[in-house]
Amino acid sequence: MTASSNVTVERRDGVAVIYTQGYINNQAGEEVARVAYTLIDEGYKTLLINLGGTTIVNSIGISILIVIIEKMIEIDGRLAFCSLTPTIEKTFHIMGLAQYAPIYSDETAALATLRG
Amino acid sequence: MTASSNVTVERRDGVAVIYTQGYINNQAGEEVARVAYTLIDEGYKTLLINLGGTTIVNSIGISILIVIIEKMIEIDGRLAFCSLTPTIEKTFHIMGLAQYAPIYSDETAALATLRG
Amino acid sequence: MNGLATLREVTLTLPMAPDMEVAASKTATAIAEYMKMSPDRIDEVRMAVIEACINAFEHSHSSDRQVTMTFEVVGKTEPEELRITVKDTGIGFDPETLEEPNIERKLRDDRKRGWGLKIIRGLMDSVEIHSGDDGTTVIMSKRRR
Amino acid sequence: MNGLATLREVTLTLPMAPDMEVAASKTATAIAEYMKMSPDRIDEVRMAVIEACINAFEHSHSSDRQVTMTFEVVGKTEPEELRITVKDTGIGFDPETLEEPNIERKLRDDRKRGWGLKIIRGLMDSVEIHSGDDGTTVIMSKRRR
Ligand SMILES: Nc1ncnc2c1ncn2[C@@H]1O[C@H](COP(=O)(O)OP(=O)(O)O)[C@@H](O)[C@H]1O
Ligand SMILES: Nc1ncnc2c1ncn2[C@@H]1O[C@H](COP(=O)(O)OP(=O)(O)O)[C@@H](O)[C@H]1O
Repeated sequence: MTASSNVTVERRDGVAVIYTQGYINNQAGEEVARVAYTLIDEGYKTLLINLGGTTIVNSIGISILIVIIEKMIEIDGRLAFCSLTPTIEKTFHIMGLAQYAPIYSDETAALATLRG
Repeated sequence: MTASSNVTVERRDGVAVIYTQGYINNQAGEEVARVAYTLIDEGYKTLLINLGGTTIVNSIGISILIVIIEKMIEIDGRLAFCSLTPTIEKTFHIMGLAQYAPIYSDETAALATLRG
Repeated sequence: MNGLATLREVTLTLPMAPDMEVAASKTATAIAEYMKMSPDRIDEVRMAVIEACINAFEHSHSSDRQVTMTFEVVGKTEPEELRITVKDTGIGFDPETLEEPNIERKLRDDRKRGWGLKIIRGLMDSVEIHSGDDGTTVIMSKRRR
Repeated sequence: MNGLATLREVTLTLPMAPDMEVAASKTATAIAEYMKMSPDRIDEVRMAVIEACINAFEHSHSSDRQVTMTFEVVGKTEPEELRITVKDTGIGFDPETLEEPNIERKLRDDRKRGWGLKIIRGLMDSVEIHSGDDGTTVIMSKRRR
Protein backbone atom coordinates (compact mmCIF):
# COMPACT_ATOMS: atom_id res chain seq x y z
CA MET A 1 0.00 0.00 0.00
CA THR A 2 1.51 3.32 -1.07
CA ALA A 3 0.30 6.31 0.82
CA SER A 4 0.43 10.03 0.23
CA SER A 5 -1.59 12.70 1.99
CA ASN A 6 -4.98 12.02 0.41
CA VAL A 7 -4.60 9.06 -1.84
CA THR A 8 -3.75 5.41 -1.23
CA VAL A 9 -3.53 2.49 -3.61
CA GLU A 10 -4.13 -1.22 -3.41
CA ARG A 11 -3.08 -3.50 -6.20
CA ARG A 12 -5.71 -6.20 -6.43
CA ASP A 13 -5.03 -8.89 -8.96
CA GLY A 14 -4.78 -6.92 -12.19
CA VAL A 15 -6.91 -4.02 -10.99
CA ALA A 16 -5.37 -1.11 -9.14
CA VAL A 17 -7.74 0.57 -6.71
CA ILE A 18 -7.13 4.23 -5.83
CA TYR A 19 -8.70 5.41 -2.59
CA THR A 20 -9.32 9.10 -2.06
CA GLN A 21 -9.80 10.86 1.24
CA GLY A 22 -11.55 14.19 1.76
CA TYR A 23 -12.24 17.09 -0.56
CA ILE A 24 -11.16 16.53 -4.17
CA ASN A 25 -10.10 20.00 -5.28
CA ASN A 26 -7.32 20.76 -7.76
CA GLN A 27 -4.49 19.61 -5.47
CA ALA A 28 -6.19 16.35 -4.54
CA GLY A 29 -7.23 15.80 -8.18
CA GLU A 30 -3.64 16.19 -9.25
CA GLU A 31 -2.54 13.78 -6.60
CA VAL A 32 -4.99 11.18 -7.90
CA ALA A 33 -3.67 11.80 -11.43
CA ARG A 34 -0.04 11.37 -10.35
CA VAL A 35 -0.90 8.09 -8.66
CA ALA A 36 -2.85 6.95 -11.74
CA TYR A 37 0.07 7.69 -14.07
CA THR A 38 2.45 5.76 -11.84
CA LEU A 39 0.10 2.77 -12.01
CA ILE A 40 -0.19 3.09 -15.79
CA ASP A 41 3.61 3.14 -15.97
CA GLU A 42 3.64 -0.04 -13.89
CA GLY A 43 1.49 -1.63 -16.60
CA TYR A 44 -1.97 -1.40 -15.05
CA LYS A 45 -4.71 -1.04 -17.66
CA THR A 46 -7.64 -1.22 -15.29
CA LEU A 47 -8.00 1.41 -12.62
CA LEU A 48 -10.77 1.77 -10.09
CA ILE A 49 -11.16 5.01 -8.15
CA ASN A 50 -12.93 4.34 -4.87
CA LEU A 51 -14.46 7.63 -3.72
CA GLY A 52 -15.81 6.17 -0.47
CA GLY A 53 -13.65 8.56 1.58
CA THR A 54 -14.78 11.64 -0.31
CA THR A 55 -17.95 13.61 0.29
CA ILE A 56 -17.09 16.76 -1.67
CA VAL A 57 -15.48 17.31 -5.03
CA ASN A 58 -15.26 20.43 -7.12
CA SER A 59 -15.36 20.74 -10.88
CA ILE A 60 -11.65 21.52 -11.07
CA GLY A 61 -10.88 18.23 -9.34
CA ILE A 62 -13.26 16.40 -11.65
CA SER A 63 -11.65 18.01 -14.72
CA ILE A 64 -8.41 16.40 -13.69
CA LEU A 65 -10.17 13.04 -13.48
CA ILE A 66 -11.24 13.60 -17.10
CA VAL A 67 -7.58 13.81 -18.03
CA ILE A 68 -7.12 10.35 -16.53
CA ILE A 69 -10.08 9.02 -18.52
CA GLU A 70 -8.56 10.45 -21.70
CA LYS A 71 -5.27 8.75 -20.90
CA MET A 72 -6.97 5.40 -20.25
CA ILE A 73 -8.79 5.61 -23.59
CA GLU A 74 -5.43 6.31 -25.27
CA ILE A 75 -3.84 3.17 -23.83
CA ASP A 76 -6.98 1.15 -24.43
CA GLY A 77 -7.45 0.70 -20.70
CA ARG A 78 -10.39 1.19 -18.40
CA LEU A 79 -11.19 3.58 -15.57
CA ALA A 80 -14.13 2.99 -13.26
CA PHE A 81 -15.46 4.63 -10.10
CA CYS A 82 -17.15 3.18 -7.04
CA SER A 83 -18.69 4.26 -3.73
CA LEU A 84 -19.87 7.71 -4.80
CA THR A 85 -22.21 9.84 -2.72
CA PRO A 86 -25.55 10.41 -4.50
CA THR A 87 -24.53 14.02 -5.29
CA ILE A 88 -21.18 13.05 -6.79
CA GLU A 89 -22.90 10.35 -8.85
CA LYS A 90 -25.50 12.86 -10.03
CA THR A 91 -22.72 15.27 -10.95
CA PHE A 92 -20.92 12.63 -12.98
CA HIS A 93 -24.17 11.98 -14.83
CA ILE A 94 -24.76 15.70 -15.41
CA MET A 95 -21.33 15.86 -17.00
CA GLY A 96 -21.79 12.70 -19.04
CA LEU A 97 -18.73 11.20 -17.38
CA ALA A 98 -20.63 8.06 -16.57
CA GLN A 99 -20.62 7.10 -20.30
CA TYR A 100 -16.84 6.90 -20.31
CA ALA A 101 -16.17 5.61 -16.85
CA PRO A 102 -18.64 3.18 -15.34
CA ILE A 103 -19.86 3.81 -11.81
CA TYR A 104 -20.35 0.93 -9.37
CA SER A 105 -22.10 1.06 -6.04
CA ASP A 106 -19.20 -0.53 -4.17
CA GLU A 107 -15.81 -2.08 -4.66
CA THR A 108 -17.02 -5.68 -4.67
CA ALA A 109 -19.47 -4.99 -7.48
CA ALA A 110 -16.83 -3.05 -9.39
CA LEU A 111 -14.15 -5.72 -9.11
CA ALA A 112 -16.56 -8.50 -10.08
CA THR A 113 -17.40 -6.70 -13.33
CA LEU A 114 -13.96 -5.33 -14.11
CA ARG A 115 -12.32 -8.74 -13.72
CA GLY A 116 -15.21 -10.67 -15.29
CA MET B 1 -39.09 2.70 27.01
CA THR B 2 -41.07 5.93 26.77
CA ALA B 3 -40.18 8.14 23.88
CA SER B 4 -40.81 11.78 23.06
CA SER B 5 -39.10 13.84 20.40
CA ASN B 6 -35.70 14.23 22.02
CA VAL B 7 -35.78 12.31 25.20
CA THR B 8 -36.14 8.63 26.01
CA VAL B 9 -36.07 6.78 29.30
CA GLU B 10 -35.02 3.38 30.48
CA ARG B 11 -35.86 2.17 33.93
CA ARG B 12 -32.93 0.10 35.09
CA ASP B 13 -33.33 -1.54 38.42
CA GLY B 14 -33.90 1.44 40.71
CA VAL B 15 -32.12 3.94 38.49
CA ALA B 16 -33.97 5.74 35.71
CA VAL B 17 -31.74 6.69 32.80
CA ILE B 18 -32.77 9.66 30.66
CA TYR B 19 -31.26 9.73 27.17
CA THR B 20 -31.10 13.00 25.29
CA GLN B 21 -30.75 13.47 21.57
CA GLY B 22 -29.40 16.57 19.82
CA TYR B 23 -29.15 20.18 20.90
CA ILE B 24 -30.23 20.88 24.48
CA ASN B 25 -31.73 24.36 24.27
CA ASN B 26 -34.66 25.61 26.32
CA GLN B 27 -37.26 23.36 24.68
CA ALA B 28 -35.15 20.22 24.98
CA GLY B 29 -34.15 21.19 28.53
CA GLU B 30 -37.80 21.50 29.46
CA GLU B 31 -38.51 18.16 27.92
CA VAL B 32 -35.80 16.56 30.04
CA ALA B 33 -37.28 18.27 33.11
CA ARG B 34 -40.80 17.02 32.35
CA VAL B 35 -39.50 13.49 31.97
CA ALA B 36 -37.51 13.82 35.20
CA TYR B 37 -40.56 15.00 37.15
CA THR B 38 -42.61 12.09 35.85
CA LEU B 39 -39.92 9.70 37.06
CA ILE B 40 -39.78 11.43 40.45
CA ASP B 41 -43.56 11.06 40.67
CA GLU B 42 -43.15 7.37 39.91
CA GLY B 43 -40.90 7.19 42.97
CA TYR B 44 -37.44 7.24 41.39
CA LYS B 45 -34.86 8.87 43.63
CA THR B 46 -31.85 8.19 41.43
CA LEU B 47 -31.75 9.67 37.96
CA LEU B 48 -28.96 9.41 35.44
CA ILE B 49 -28.94 11.73 32.42
CA ASN B 50 -27.00 10.11 29.59
CA LEU B 51 -25.85 12.91 27.27
CA GLY B 52 -24.25 10.55 24.75
CA GLY B 53 -26.64 11.71 22.02
CA THR B 54 -25.94 15.38 22.62
CA THR B 55 -23.03 17.37 21.27
CA ILE B 56 -24.33 20.87 21.95
CA VAL B 57 -26.08 22.43 24.90
CA ASN B 58 -26.73 26.04 25.69
CA SER B 59 -26.76 27.74 29.07
CA ILE B 60 -30.54 28.07 29.02
CA GLY B 61 -30.84 24.30 28.63
CA ILE B 62 -28.33 23.76 31.43
CA SER B 63 -30.20 26.18 33.71
CA ILE B 64 -33.20 23.91 33.42
CA LEU B 65 -31.03 20.97 34.42
CA ILE B 66 -30.13 22.95 37.55
CA VAL B 67 -33.82 23.04 38.41
CA ILE B 68 -33.81 19.24 38.31
CA ILE B 69 -30.76 19.12 40.59
CA GLU B 70 -32.54 21.42 43.05
CA LYS B 71 -35.57 19.17 42.99
CA MET B 72 -33.45 16.05 43.58
CA ILE B 73 -31.78 17.71 46.58
CA GLU B 74 -35.25 18.53 47.96
CA ILE B 75 -36.42 14.92 47.81
CA ASP B 76 -33.04 13.69 49.02
CA GLY B 77 -32.44 11.95 45.74
CA ARG B 78 -29.50 11.90 43.37
CA LEU B 79 -28.93 13.16 39.85
CA ALA B 80 -25.87 12.13 37.86
CA PHE B 81 -24.67 12.64 34.29
CA CYS B 82 -22.74 10.38 31.95
CA SER B 83 -21.25 10.33 28.45
CA LEU B 84 -20.53 14.05 28.14
CA THR B 85 -18.41 15.53 25.37
CA PRO B 86 -15.22 17.12 26.74
CA THR B 87 -16.69 20.60 26.16
CA ILE B 88 -19.93 19.87 27.98
CA GLU B 89 -17.97 18.36 30.84
CA LYS B 90 -15.71 21.41 30.97
CA THR B 91 -18.79 23.64 30.98
CA PHE B 92 -20.31 21.74 33.89
CA HIS B 93 -17.04 22.22 35.77
CA ILE B 94 -16.92 25.94 34.93
CA MET B 95 -20.40 26.26 36.42
CA GLY B 96 -19.60 24.16 39.47
CA LEU B 97 -22.42 21.78 38.55
CA ALA B 98 -20.11 18.83 38.92
CA GLN B 99 -20.12 19.31 42.73
CA TYR B 100 -23.85 18.68 42.91
CA ALA B 101 -24.28 16.12 40.18
CA PRO B 102 -21.48 13.62 39.64
CA ILE B 103 -20.24 13.05 36.10
CA TYR B 104 -19.35 9.57 34.87
CA SER B 105 -17.54 8.67 31.70
CA ASP B 106 -20.17 6.15 30.63
CA GLU B 107 -23.35 4.49 31.72
CA THR B 108 -21.71 1.33 33.01
CA ALA B 109 -19.44 3.30 35.32
CA ALA B 110 -22.36 5.47 36.43
CA LEU B 111 -24.68 2.57 37.23
CA ALA B 112 -21.97 0.67 39.09
CA THR B 113 -21.45 3.63 41.43
CA LEU B 114 -25.07 4.75 41.73
CA ARG B 115 -26.26 1.27 42.64
CA GLY B 116 -23.21 0.42 44.76
CA MET C 1 -43.13 35.51 -6.08
CA ASN C 2 -46.58 33.95 -5.54
CA GLY C 3 -46.96 35.02 -1.91
CA LEU C 4 -43.55 33.82 -0.80
CA ALA C 5 -41.80 35.85 1.88
CA THR C 6 -38.25 35.80 3.14
CA LEU C 7 -38.55 34.15 6.54
CA ARG C 8 -34.84 34.30 7.37
CA GLU C 9 -31.92 36.00 5.73
CA VAL C 10 -28.28 35.33 6.51
CA THR C 11 -25.40 37.17 4.86
CA LEU C 12 -21.84 35.89 4.61
CA THR C 13 -18.85 37.79 3.29
CA LEU C 14 -15.82 35.69 2.42
CA PRO C 15 -12.33 36.45 1.18
CA MET C 16 -11.45 34.95 -2.21
CA ALA C 17 -8.91 32.52 -0.85
CA PRO C 18 -8.25 28.80 -0.98
CA ASP C 19 -10.73 26.64 0.91
CA MET C 20 -13.02 29.55 1.80
CA GLU C 21 -15.60 27.91 -0.48
CA VAL C 22 -15.75 25.10 2.07
CA ALA C 23 -16.65 27.57 4.82
CA ALA C 24 -19.39 28.95 2.56
CA SER C 25 -20.72 25.48 1.88
CA LYS C 26 -20.90 24.75 5.60
CA THR C 27 -22.91 27.87 6.28
CA ALA C 28 -25.24 26.83 3.46
CA THR C 29 -25.51 23.37 5.02
CA ALA C 30 -26.36 24.87 8.40
CA ILE C 31 -29.20 26.97 6.97
CA ALA C 32 -30.49 24.08 4.88
CA GLU C 33 -30.46 21.85 7.96
CA TYR C 34 -32.27 24.54 9.90
CA MET C 35 -35.07 24.42 7.31
CA LYS C 36 -35.03 20.61 7.42
CA MET C 37 -34.07 20.05 3.81
CA SER C 38 -33.37 16.37 3.12
CA PRO C 39 -29.69 15.35 3.40
CA ASP C 40 -29.32 14.50 -0.31
CA ARG C 41 -30.68 17.88 -1.34
CA ILE C 42 -28.47 19.63 1.20
CA ASP C 43 -25.50 17.89 -0.33
CA GLU C 44 -26.48 19.16 -3.77
CA VAL C 45 -26.75 22.70 -2.44
CA ARG C 46 -23.34 22.31 -0.85
CA MET C 47 -21.75 21.35 -4.15
CA ALA C 48 -23.48 24.18 -6.03
CA VAL C 49 -22.24 26.69 -3.44
CA ILE C 50 -18.70 25.42 -3.83
CA GLU C 51 -18.87 25.84 -7.60
CA ALA C 52 -20.39 29.32 -7.43
CA CYS C 53 -17.75 30.47 -4.94
CA ILE C 54 -14.88 29.03 -6.95
CA ASN C 55 -16.15 30.83 -10.03
CA ALA C 56 -16.13 34.14 -8.20
CA PHE C 57 -12.69 33.40 -6.70
CA GLU C 58 -11.15 32.37 -10.01
CA HIS C 59 -12.85 34.39 -12.68
CA SER C 60 -14.16 37.63 -11.21
CA HIS C 61 -10.80 39.44 -10.85
CA SER C 62 -12.58 41.70 -8.38
CA SER C 63 -10.36 44.22 -6.67
CA ASP C 64 -11.89 43.79 -3.22
CA ARG C 65 -11.28 40.01 -3.35
CA GLN C 66 -14.54 39.40 -1.52
CA VAL C 67 -17.63 37.38 -2.21
CA THR C 68 -20.91 38.30 -0.58
CA MET C 69 -23.45 35.55 -0.16
CA THR C 70 -27.03 35.76 0.96
CA PHE C 71 -29.00 32.78 2.18
CA GLU C 72 -32.73 33.37 2.19
CA VAL C 73 -35.18 30.95 3.65
CA VAL C 74 -38.30 31.57 1.62
CA GLY C 75 -41.85 30.37 2.14
CA LYS C 76 -45.42 31.39 2.87
CA THR C 77 -45.23 30.64 6.57
CA GLU C 78 -43.06 27.54 6.68
CA PRO C 79 -39.66 27.24 4.93
CA GLU C 80 -40.23 26.09 1.36
CA GLU C 81 -37.14 27.11 -0.51
CA LEU C 82 -33.53 28.14 0.07
CA ARG C 83 -32.42 30.98 -2.18
CA ILE C 84 -28.69 31.62 -2.34
CA THR C 85 -27.11 34.68 -3.91
CA VAL C 86 -23.40 34.72 -4.68
CA LYS C 87 -22.14 38.15 -5.62
CA ASP C 88 -18.79 39.49 -6.69
CA THR C 89 -17.82 42.96 -7.92
CA GLY C 90 -15.51 41.69 -10.64
CA ILE C 91 -15.27 42.00 -14.40
CA GLY C 92 -18.39 40.02 -15.24
CA PHE C 93 -19.00 37.77 -18.24
CA ASP C 94 -21.70 36.97 -20.72
CA PRO C 95 -23.32 33.65 -19.83
CA GLU C 96 -25.14 33.64 -23.22
CA THR C 97 -21.98 33.28 -25.23
CA LEU C 98 -20.55 30.40 -23.19
CA GLU C 99 -20.37 27.13 -25.02
CA GLU C 100 -22.15 24.27 -23.27
CA PRO C 101 -19.48 21.80 -22.18
CA ASN C 102 -19.65 18.37 -23.75
CA ILE C 103 -17.78 15.33 -22.53
CA GLU C 104 -16.83 13.97 -25.98
CA ARG C 105 -15.28 17.26 -26.94
CA LYS C 106 -13.66 17.78 -23.54
CA LEU C 107 -11.98 14.38 -23.79
CA ARG C 108 -10.13 15.61 -26.88
CA ASP C 109 -9.80 19.23 -25.84
CA ASP C 110 -6.78 20.54 -23.95
CA ARG C 111 -9.05 22.52 -21.66
CA LYS C 112 -11.02 20.06 -19.57
CA ARG C 113 -12.57 22.77 -17.39
CA GLY C 114 -15.80 24.65 -17.93
CA TRP C 115 -18.26 22.50 -15.96
CA GLY C 116 -19.12 24.71 -13.00
CA LEU C 117 -22.24 26.42 -14.32
CA LYS C 118 -23.57 23.21 -15.85
CA ILE C 119 -23.19 21.45 -12.52
CA ILE C 120 -24.85 24.32 -10.66
CA ARG C 121 -27.80 24.25 -13.10
CA GLY C 122 -28.05 20.49 -12.81
CA LEU C 123 -28.05 20.44 -9.02
CA MET C 124 -30.25 23.44 -8.19
CA ASP C 125 -33.94 23.87 -9.01
CA SER C 126 -33.45 27.27 -10.60
CA VAL C 127 -30.47 29.45 -11.43
CA GLU C 128 -30.30 33.06 -12.61
CA ILE C 129 -27.10 34.86 -13.56
CA HIS C 130 -26.81 38.63 -13.71
CA SER C 131 -23.45 39.79 -14.91
CA GLY C 132 -22.02 43.05 -16.16
CA ASP C 133 -19.24 45.55 -15.69
CA ASP C 134 -19.99 45.85 -12.00
CA GLY C 135 -19.69 42.14 -11.35
CA THR C 136 -21.64 38.93 -11.26
CA THR C 137 -24.57 37.80 -9.19
CA VAL C 138 -25.69 34.19 -9.25
CA ILE C 139 -29.08 33.52 -7.68
CA MET C 140 -29.86 29.88 -7.19
CA SER C 141 -32.73 28.18 -5.44
CA LYS C 142 -33.51 24.78 -4.09
CA ARG C 143 -36.88 23.71 -2.74
CA ARG C 144 -36.91 22.11 0.66
CA ARG C 145 -38.05 18.86 -0.97
CA MET D 1 -0.84 42.94 18.55
CA ASN D 2 2.80 41.73 18.49
CA GLY D 3 3.09 41.43 14.72
CA LEU D 4 -0.13 39.48 14.23
CA ALA D 5 -2.05 40.15 11.03
CA THR D 6 -5.53 39.20 9.97
CA LEU D 7 -4.96 36.45 7.42
CA ARG D 8 -8.63 35.83 6.67
CA GLU D 9 -11.79 37.65 7.61
CA VAL D 10 -15.28 36.28 7.22
CA THR D 11 -18.40 38.22 8.15
CA LEU D 12 -21.78 36.72 8.93
CA THR D 13 -25.01 38.60 9.52
CA LEU D 14 -27.77 36.64 11.18
CA PRO D 15 -31.37 37.36 12.14
CA MET D 16 -32.16 37.13 15.84
CA ALA D 17 -34.35 34.08 15.55
CA PRO D 18 -34.54 30.62 17.06
CA ASP D 19 -31.77 28.23 16.04
CA MET D 20 -29.83 30.86 14.09
CA GLU D 21 -27.11 30.51 16.74
CA VAL D 22 -26.57 27.00 15.42
CA ALA D 23 -25.91 28.35 11.94
CA ALA D 24 -23.42 30.81 13.46
CA SER D 25 -21.69 28.02 15.35
CA LYS D 26 -21.33 26.00 12.16
CA THR D 27 -19.70 28.87 10.32
CA ALA D 28 -17.32 29.23 13.28
CA THR D 29 -16.60 25.52 13.11
CA ALA D 30 -15.87 25.73 9.39
CA ILE D 31 -13.34 28.55 9.88
CA ALA D 32 -11.74 26.83 12.86
CA GLU D 33 -11.43 23.62 10.83
CA TYR D 34 -9.91 25.60 7.99
CA MET D 35 -7.19 26.79 10.36
CA LYS D 36 -6.76 23.25 11.68
CA MET D 37 -7.73 23.95 15.25
CA SER D 38 -8.01 20.74 17.28
CA PRO D 39 -11.51 19.24 17.50
CA ASP D 40 -11.87 19.79 21.24
CA ARG D 41 -10.95 23.45 20.93
CA ILE D 42 -13.31 23.85 17.97
CA ASP D 43 -16.08 22.45 20.11
CA GLU D 44 -15.34 25.01 22.82
CA VAL D 45 -15.47 27.81 20.26
CA ARG D 46 -18.77 26.45 19.00
CA MET D 47 -20.31 26.59 22.46
CA ALA D 48 -18.99 30.11 23.12
CA VAL D 49 -20.46 31.30 19.81
CA ILE D 50 -23.82 29.84 20.72
CA GLU D 51 -23.80 31.65 24.05
CA ALA D 52 -22.72 34.97 22.56
CA CYS D 53 -25.42 34.79 19.89
CA ILE D 54 -28.14 33.85 22.35
CA ASN D 55 -27.19 36.80 24.52
CA ALA D 56 -27.56 39.17 21.60
CA PHE D 57 -30.83 37.51 20.56
CA GLU D 58 -32.33 37.61 24.03
CA HIS D 59 -30.96 40.66 25.75
CA SER D 60 -30.02 43.26 23.15
CA HIS D 61 -33.55 44.39 22.22
CA SER D 62 -32.01 45.76 19.05
CA SER D 63 -34.49 47.17 16.58
CA ASP D 64 -32.83 45.68 13.50
CA ARG D 65 -32.97 42.19 15.03
CA GLN D 66 -29.62 41.33 13.48
CA VAL D 67 -26.31 40.12 14.80
CA THR D 68 -23.12 40.76 12.87
CA MET D 69 -20.26 38.39 13.45
CA THR D 70 -16.71 38.60 12.24
CA PHE D 71 -14.37 35.65 12.17
CA GLU D 72 -10.73 36.64 11.86
CA VAL D 73 -7.96 34.16 11.35
CA VAL D 74 -4.99 35.88 12.93
CA GLY D 75 -1.31 35.03 12.82
CA LYS D 76 2.12 36.13 11.67
CA THR D 77 2.11 34.03 8.51
CA GLU D 78 0.32 30.86 9.62
CA PRO D 79 -3.05 30.83 11.44
CA GLU D 80 -2.43 31.16 15.17
CA GLU D 81 -5.66 32.43 16.59
CA LEU D 82 -9.34 32.72 15.75
CA ARG D 83 -10.86 36.03 16.81
CA ILE D 84 -14.64 36.22 16.80
CA THR D 85 -16.61 39.43 17.17
CA VAL D 86 -20.33 39.29 17.95
CA LYS D 87 -22.01 42.64 17.59
CA ASP D 88 -25.54 43.87 18.17
CA THR D 89 -26.95 47.39 18.05
CA GLY D 90 -29.14 46.95 21.08
CA ILE D 91 -29.52 48.61 24.46
CA GLY D 92 -26.22 47.47 25.90
CA PHE D 93 -25.39 46.59 29.52
CA ASP D 94 -22.68 47.11 32.07
CA PRO D 95 -20.67 43.92 32.42
CA GLU D 96 -18.94 45.36 35.53
CA THR D 97 -22.10 45.41 37.60
CA LEU D 98 -23.11 41.84 36.82
CA GLU D 99 -22.93 39.46 39.71
CA GLU D 100 -20.76 36.40 39.11
CA PRO D 101 -23.10 33.40 39.07
CA ASN D 102 -22.54 30.85 41.78
CA ILE D 103 -23.99 27.37 41.82
CA GLU D 104 -24.87 27.27 45.54
CA ARG D 105 -26.83 30.46 45.24
CA LYS D 106 -28.42 29.46 41.94
CA LEU D 107 -29.67 26.23 43.46
CA ARG D 108 -31.74 28.28 45.91
CA ASP D 109 -32.49 31.17 43.62
CA ASP D 110 -35.60 31.31 41.43
CA ARG D 111 -33.52 32.59 38.54
CA LYS D 112 -31.21 29.79 37.46
CA ARG D 113 -29.94 31.67 34.41
CA GLY D 114 -26.98 34.00 34.13
CA TRP D 115 -24.22 31.59 33.06
CA GLY D 116 -23.56 32.64 29.47
CA LEU D 117 -20.71 35.09 30.01
CA LYS D 118 -19.03 32.88 32.59
CA ILE D 119 -19.12 29.97 30.15
CA ILE D 120 -17.77 32.13 27.32
CA ARG D 121 -14.91 33.33 29.55
CA GLY D 122 -14.18 29.78 30.66
CA LEU D 123 -14.07 28.34 27.16
CA MET D 124 -12.24 31.06 25.22
CA ASP D 125 -8.65 32.20 25.75
CA SER D 126 -9.60 35.87 25.98
CA VAL D 127 -12.83 37.82 26.02
CA GLU D 128 -13.47 41.56 25.76
CA ILE D 129 -16.89 43.16 26.07
CA HIS D 130 -17.65 46.66 24.83
CA SER D 131 -21.16 47.75 25.59
CA GLY D 132 -23.00 51.04 25.56
CA ASP D 133 -26.03 52.83 24.25
CA ASP D 134 -25.24 51.84 20.70
CA GLY D 135 -25.08 48.15 21.48
CA THR D 136 -22.75 45.39 22.54
CA THR D 137 -19.65 43.94 20.96
CA VAL D 138 -18.10 40.79 22.35
CA ILE D 139 -14.61 40.00 21.05
CA MET D 140 -13.39 36.55 21.93
CA SER D 141 -10.28 34.70 20.87
CA LYS D 142 -9.06 31.16 20.86
CA ARG D 143 -5.56 30.09 19.93
CA ARG D 144 -5.24 27.35 17.36
CA ARG D 145 -3.75 25.10 20.05
N1 LIG E 1 -18.17 35.05 -11.26
C1 LIG E 1 -17.65 35.08 -12.51
N2 LIG E 1 -17.00 36.18 -12.96
C2 LIG E 1 -16.49 36.23 -14.20
N3 LIG E 1 -16.57 35.21 -15.07
C3 LIG E 1 -17.20 34.07 -14.70
C4 LIG E 1 -17.77 33.95 -13.41
N4 LIG E 1 -18.34 32.73 -13.31
C5 LIG E 1 -18.12 32.11 -14.48
N5 LIG E 1 -17.43 32.91 -15.32
C6 LIG E 1 -17.04 32.62 -16.72
O1 LIG E 1 -17.77 31.49 -17.16
C7 LIG E 1 -16.89 30.45 -17.55
C8 LIG E 1 -17.49 29.11 -17.29
O2 LIG E 1 -17.56 28.88 -15.89
P1 LIG E 1 -17.79 27.43 -15.35
O3 LIG E 1 -18.87 26.78 -16.11
O4 LIG E 1 -18.01 27.53 -13.88
O5 LIG E 1 -16.45 26.63 -15.64
P2 LIG E 1 -14.93 26.94 -15.22
O6 LIG E 1 -14.99 27.74 -13.95
O7 LIG E 1 -14.34 25.60 -15.03
O8 LIG E 1 -14.35 27.69 -16.38
C9 LIG E 1 -15.59 30.72 -16.83
O9 LIG E 1 -14.49 30.17 -17.47
C10 LIG E 1 -15.57 32.24 -16.82
O10 LIG E 1 -15.09 32.74 -18.03
N1 LIG F 1 -25.74 41.39 24.05
C1 LIG F 1 -26.28 41.83 25.20
N2 LIG F 1 -27.07 42.92 25.22
C2 LIG F 1 -27.61 43.37 26.37
N3 LIG F 1 -27.43 42.76 27.57
C3 LIG F 1 -26.66 41.66 27.61
C4 LIG F 1 -26.04 41.12 26.44
N4 LIG F 1 -25.33 40.04 26.81
C5 LIG F 1 -25.49 39.88 28.13
N5 LIG F 1 -26.29 40.86 28.64
C6 LIG F 1 -26.70 41.05 30.05
O1 LIG F 1 -25.84 40.27 30.87
C7 LIG F 1 -26.60 39.34 31.65
C8 LIG F 1 -25.82 38.06 31.85
O2 LIG F 1 -25.69 37.35 30.64
P1 LIG F 1 -25.28 35.83 30.67
O3 LIG F 1 -24.14 35.66 31.59
O4 LIG F 1 -25.03 35.42 29.27
O5 LIG F 1 -26.50 35.04 31.27
P2 LIG F 1 -28.04 34.99 30.78
O6 LIG F 1 -28.06 35.26 29.33
O7 LIG F 1 -28.48 33.63 31.13
O8 LIG F 1 -28.74 36.04 31.59
C9 LIG F 1 -27.89 39.18 30.88
O9 LIG F 1 -28.93 38.75 31.71
C10 LIG F 1 -28.10 40.57 30.31
O10 LIG F 1 -28.66 41.40 31.28
